[in-house]
Amino acid sequence: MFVCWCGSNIAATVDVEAVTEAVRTEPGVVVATNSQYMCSEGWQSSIRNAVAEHKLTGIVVCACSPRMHEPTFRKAAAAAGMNPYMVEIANIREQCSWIHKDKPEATEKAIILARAAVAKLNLDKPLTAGESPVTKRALVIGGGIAGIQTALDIADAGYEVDIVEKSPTIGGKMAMLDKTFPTLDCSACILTPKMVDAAAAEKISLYTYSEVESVKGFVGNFTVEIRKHARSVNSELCTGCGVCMEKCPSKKTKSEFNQGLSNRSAIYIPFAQAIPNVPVIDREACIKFQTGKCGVCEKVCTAKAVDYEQQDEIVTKQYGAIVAATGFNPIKLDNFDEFAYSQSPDVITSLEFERLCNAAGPTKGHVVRPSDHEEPKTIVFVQCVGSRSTVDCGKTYCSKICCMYTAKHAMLLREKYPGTEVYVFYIDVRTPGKSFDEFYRRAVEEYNVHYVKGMVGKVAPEDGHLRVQASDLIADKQIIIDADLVVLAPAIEPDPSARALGTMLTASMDTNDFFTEAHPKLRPVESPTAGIFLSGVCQGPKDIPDTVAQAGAAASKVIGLLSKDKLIGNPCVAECNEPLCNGCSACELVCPYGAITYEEKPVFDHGVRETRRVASVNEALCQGCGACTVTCPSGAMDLKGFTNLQIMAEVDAICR
Amino acid sequence: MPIDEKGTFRPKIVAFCCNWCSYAGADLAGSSRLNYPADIKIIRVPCSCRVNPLFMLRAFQRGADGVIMCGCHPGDCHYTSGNYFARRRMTLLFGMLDYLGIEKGRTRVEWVSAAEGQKFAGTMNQFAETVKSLGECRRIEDLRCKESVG
Amino acid sequence: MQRIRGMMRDRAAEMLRSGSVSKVLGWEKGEFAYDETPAIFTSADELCSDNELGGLVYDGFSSAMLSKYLINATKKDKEGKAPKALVFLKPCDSYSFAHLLKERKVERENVYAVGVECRGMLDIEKIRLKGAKSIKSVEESGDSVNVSSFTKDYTFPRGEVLLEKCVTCKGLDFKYCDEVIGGGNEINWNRLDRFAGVEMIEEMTPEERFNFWRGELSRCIRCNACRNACPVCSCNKCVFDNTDSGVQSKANADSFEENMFHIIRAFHVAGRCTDCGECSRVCPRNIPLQLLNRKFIKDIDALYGEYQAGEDIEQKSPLTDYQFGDAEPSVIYKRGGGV
Amino acid sequence: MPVHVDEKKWAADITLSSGANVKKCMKCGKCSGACPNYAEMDIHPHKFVSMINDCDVSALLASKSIWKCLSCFACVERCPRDVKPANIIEAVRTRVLAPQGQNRLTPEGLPKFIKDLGEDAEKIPQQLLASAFRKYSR
Amino acid sequence: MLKLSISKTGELFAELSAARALYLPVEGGGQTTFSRYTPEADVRLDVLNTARSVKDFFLPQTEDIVAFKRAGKKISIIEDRASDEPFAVFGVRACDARSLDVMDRVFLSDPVDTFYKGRRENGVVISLACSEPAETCFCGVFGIDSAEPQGDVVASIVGDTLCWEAKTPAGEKLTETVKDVFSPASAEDEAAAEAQKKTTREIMRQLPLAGLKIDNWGSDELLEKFNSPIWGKLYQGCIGCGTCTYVCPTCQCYDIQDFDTGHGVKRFRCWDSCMYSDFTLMAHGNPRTSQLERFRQRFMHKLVYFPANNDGMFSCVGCGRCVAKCPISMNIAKVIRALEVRTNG
Repeated sequence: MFVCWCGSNIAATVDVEAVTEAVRTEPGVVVATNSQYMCSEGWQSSIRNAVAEHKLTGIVVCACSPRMHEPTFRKAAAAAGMNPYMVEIANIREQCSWIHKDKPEATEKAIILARAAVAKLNLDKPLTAGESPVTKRALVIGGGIAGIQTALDIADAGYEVDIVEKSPTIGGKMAMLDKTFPTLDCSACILTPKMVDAAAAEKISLYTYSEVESVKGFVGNFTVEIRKHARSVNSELCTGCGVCMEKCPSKKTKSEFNQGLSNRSAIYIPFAQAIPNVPVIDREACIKFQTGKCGVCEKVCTAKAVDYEQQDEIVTKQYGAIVAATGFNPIKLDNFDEFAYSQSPDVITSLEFERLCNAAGPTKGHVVRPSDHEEPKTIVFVQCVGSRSTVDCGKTYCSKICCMYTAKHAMLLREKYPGTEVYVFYIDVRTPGKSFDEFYRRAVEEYNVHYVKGMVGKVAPEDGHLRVQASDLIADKQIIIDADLVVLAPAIEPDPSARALGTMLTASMDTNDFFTEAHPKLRPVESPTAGIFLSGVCQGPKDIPDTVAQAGAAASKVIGLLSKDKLIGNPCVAECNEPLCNGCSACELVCPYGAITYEEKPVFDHGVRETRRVASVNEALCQGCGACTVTCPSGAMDLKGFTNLQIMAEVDAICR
Repeated sequence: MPIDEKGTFRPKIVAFCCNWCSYAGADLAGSSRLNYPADIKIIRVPCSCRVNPLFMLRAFQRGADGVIMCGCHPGDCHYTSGNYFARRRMTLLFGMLDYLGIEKGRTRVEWVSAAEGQKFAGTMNQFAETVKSLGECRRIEDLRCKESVG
Repeated sequence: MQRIRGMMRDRAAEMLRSGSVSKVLGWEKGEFAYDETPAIFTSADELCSDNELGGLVYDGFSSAMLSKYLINATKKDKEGKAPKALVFLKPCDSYSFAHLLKERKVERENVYAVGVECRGMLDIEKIRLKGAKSIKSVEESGDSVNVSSFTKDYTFPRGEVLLEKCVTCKGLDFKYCDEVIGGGNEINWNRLDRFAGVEMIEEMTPEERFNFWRGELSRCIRCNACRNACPVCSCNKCVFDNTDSGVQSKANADSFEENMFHIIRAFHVAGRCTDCGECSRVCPRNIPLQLLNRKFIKDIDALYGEYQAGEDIEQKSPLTDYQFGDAEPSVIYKRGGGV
Repeated sequence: MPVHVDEKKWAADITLSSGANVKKCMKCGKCSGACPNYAEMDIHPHKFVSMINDCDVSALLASKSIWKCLSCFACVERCPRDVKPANIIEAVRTRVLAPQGQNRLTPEGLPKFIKDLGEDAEKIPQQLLASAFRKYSR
Repeated sequence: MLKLSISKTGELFAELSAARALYLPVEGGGQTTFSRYTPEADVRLDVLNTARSVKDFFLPQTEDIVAFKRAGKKISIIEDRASDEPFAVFGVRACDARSLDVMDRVFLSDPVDTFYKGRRENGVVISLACSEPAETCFCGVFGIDSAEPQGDVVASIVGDTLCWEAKTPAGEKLTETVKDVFSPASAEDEAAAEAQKKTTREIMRQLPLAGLKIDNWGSDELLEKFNSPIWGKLYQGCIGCGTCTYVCPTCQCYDIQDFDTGHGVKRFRCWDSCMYSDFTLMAHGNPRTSQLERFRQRFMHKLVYFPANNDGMFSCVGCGRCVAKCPISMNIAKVIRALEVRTNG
């Protein structure tokens, strides 16, 4: 029994001496002592000495939360030659000293918590962790820059990696961008080579136009079903010549890639550099699929690649690790009437603006008003549309990238069209990042962009112009600008597919559907669910440099995992007491991991030998939730480390 | 009846908390220094689905005046589905206890995430208050466990 | 009933003689008019005998359910071969049979299940409570039951001396039977809503409920008849018998244990209970145990959709299933009355 | 900034009666950007929020703006932080009206009340009277 | 013999219960069982068998024996015996009254069970003669005269009269305390009582179970009975519950268990049933692994082993409770008949 002061964290409200004395006489306790910092190296060595001196078989530590230092004390126990699972921790800091002010009261509670820990320890049995093999292949879900970079890095380390991308091409949002801040280099120029690398890499397999259907298993041993949507074009045969797209008579579908600023054919590739360069048929738009008549593409395809009969295909594969890189979308602006987004075509989002700027975009890079294709003279940028908002249609968080890309847009405009007036309405300009503030200052100082501290209250289409009413907080006045083009910087949100994926992966998510990291500071690229890693915006808003950095970090974590031959499992797994088992299958039905199977087995039950149908737990699959233990009516199923008797002993000790 | 020197009733309350959400939520309440009564003692379980109705009854047998179970929010279970099973089990158990005339206020289930230290402390304060107002548990107790002798 | 018995004897004897089954689970005549015992017949002669004791019978006192006997009756022998048994099942028994199939306590191929027509079973206790003493014979005729004793003869309306479980019969469908003898799935007696009793208790104040159940459960002598008769309570070793379970107890040493045993028993069969009513029938202290199980059934039906154990063995039972939008336990707090 | 004790209490009262949470304001100015009667005001909607936060209440009580606000609630509607500037303006307004009507604005007292306002009386928006009336006869 | 009008039994009960706890058949929950007398109690002197037998008062279902208390690492032993409060049981039928002889054989022979002895010494048994035996009764088979039970006091109801006769010193002592409510019985009363006894005995002879033959049971029959194949048939319906055991007035097996109260340990004894799979369970397993063996044990014990060790006294008194209560209507009468009929013919 070791009681920690945690400096004054515990000792200030809990009489550590009293706790030590009170538990000294508990059954099984042979040593009781206390110290300033149990977690320090010095004290850990005295734990070792105590174990050796008194031949201890178990240790109770009264200290901070087991979530903090349980591994530390287990290691110390193991180092002392004890079974590491013969350690119990009474949480007398987070759950006692920190929440209670009255010292006698807190002391009394600490004693009870310590007794409960002793009661549990008395029933502890040495446990040995099982081992499970690692499938040396990773799955990356999402083929944007995050996914591509992660896959490239994993493949570079020599492991096989698959990318599943739900759209027909990899590339993601970055492929849509024109220039990138703060260096203003061309997005496509830096992304396309990576896309090509990914396609060419021997170790990388691309599943585009595909989605994850189901995920089973656990770290090191995931089984994933991937649904390959029918492209209606045979990828093996297609040469990517593009004739089918030219000839397709259905050309009225809004181009997703161009943010609806142009149309595309029913058989299409999203953009010229798409990878793979194999078209897909949008069956909703295709005349052949809708009416049965047409078939032009089939006729013009010399490679005979068009296949109207193609069906979705389910591919089942094994992975050791899974990386979520599902990215983001700008939020829908339907609920922001004040900016007239749905009323005027000249109110656009910044992603639409990217397409307008882009030389490969619908206007070949000419920034023109979508309504009349005139060059705008006065352009207003509105920041924080839906970001940092606590009302229903917005997001509470800062979307992080808007300040910088708006500065970029303003700068590009002023550079290309020196005659324009560019206003940026901001609440705050946030530029933490290397060369970011300098970049923003250039927009103000060198490019004469009008930065106005204030918010646009109203945009009203008026005689072919946009009347922008806003406040200028510094001047303390309301200003009205007659603008030609208004560019909104919408908040970004996780891709809607993330929620379902999170459930499949059993990876936890926050209220905004961003994946939660295992630790916000110390484990930022891992999900709390073992074997699931996070890359890119699916974890939280971030720009390209951050995304690439995180992608690399996620890759290194994956590589670390895949480089192991075996994983040491959690020894706190379910266990079936065979003579008690009824073979009723209830546990099998509630096990989320499919860890329980039934087998006919000879059972020796108090003098009777019979062949019975009994449950058997796959220790590698079992994650130790305990659902089976409660479902089991006979109590045959128990959970090591949290046995029925142990929990009841704790209850008893607490209620004594 | 356990009464402190100020003459107020001090209930015994057992809280089962799942390791991943609620126990972490309790830790957060601790690190945020959010106060709740010392009458509440937490038992850590891997998942709310590990909480057997037997344990709840056991607590009452041993003299608990209230038992609360906390788990991850539905949809957030670390083990995907544990809290769904726990939810059904507890709903039915509470219905049965109520049917037997045991006061409803003595049992409770609350979903507390790792981020909800505030909610954890709030829930505990509220629950302790309810249990306190109900007084000592008489309807489901084992007299043998209450005796000072034996 | 005589006719039905004849058909049952013929069919069973035929099956035994042909070797299609090696045993027949039925009811055997007893000492009195009403004390039939479940019996296993292995020869046609035995089955058809009309000795003082012995021979297959079927009448208003064939109330004991035979389904659970199948567990032992179809156990594999030392060579690993399972005997095949013919079992007679009343409609409610067939649900329990189905549940045993579902939980793999009995394998379907080892059983030849014969459904037998049921018109509700008689309750000798009720007949006694109506004043009949020293009972010599009990004859059913139409809607009345004629009882003769050493001193006096009585006639009672059939509906008034039916077993409680039959008064609240859940229906006369047969589940998973190979054939049915007799038939008629119309209930021709005055049936009461099976949840009426539960509702009556729910409407009480918590105080009243508490007193009601204390009164009932304090009579329990822990003879385990309810548990051992229950087709669902088929654990090899019950937690209450298992010294290592932490909750073992042999007698109710405290009122807590009276509650505990029945709450946990009801909970262990929640979502599995076929509502056969054997627990109430066999209780030597007349505790209405079925009201506990039915409470769970009622709550399950209301909260998770109607579920009848034994109806469909492929269906997941409510406690091994869930929905994202399931009711929160707080629905209980919101229900009327009490804190 | 030294704050008069009474003003502190006033600010608290106004915050309470408005149901607004001025702490949530992130000073974006969208309220003032959205205000259709901005030009007529001496103190603008966003300043109401910040001045209540600073307990600078007497300036607000003396402000013309309380009689200029149209109670159109555009600022409330547009505010991304759900701060409710118009509710604050209304609360300040009733703070002015309350002592004048002592405890209750009654139909009988209305003529005198308007007369007492003198010059300002004409400038009172009809809507304001109606809403003040509603509040006070509750 | 003393007598009392039936209408005045209330006075008698009030008088009896003044100085001691008085238990008598009371209806509650649709059943009649021995309960403590209160003026409101629904006393049923007409009901033959109480749901639970008289053994409750001498061998309660659970009984604390000793307690251990832990303080730190010290354990102290506390002998906390329930005080032996004086009591009387009224309305004990002949079968139950005889069952005490069986129990005495077990608990009062060496080594004497002091708990049982204490209760025996403090309890007065007032038996009540039967006049309307049920079809399940077969006490006569064991030589019990239901019309003339044993007991410290023997009472009978003849018409509207309650007759009362002390048979033992304890009975006389008790009678002394309540003699004021009685008047002496007349010769006619005595005659009427005798007549009723005759009638009762006549009914007994006609009952369906009266013809059970017990003579070929007992110690000599041990192996023949034990090895009979009939058991294999009889046990099959048995569900292994303890109903027969617990309603039986002579079943006296108990288990000793420890209950950890959190403050210490309470050691108590409680009834056990040889029908249970965990009866006499030992570390190596159970000596009787099948229900057949357990089923046979119960009847062999009552009809063979007990008489073998107790001068031919059977440990069944023919009360018929098991006959009425067995969930599957298997019972000792059927066993006696089956083994008799089938072994002989």
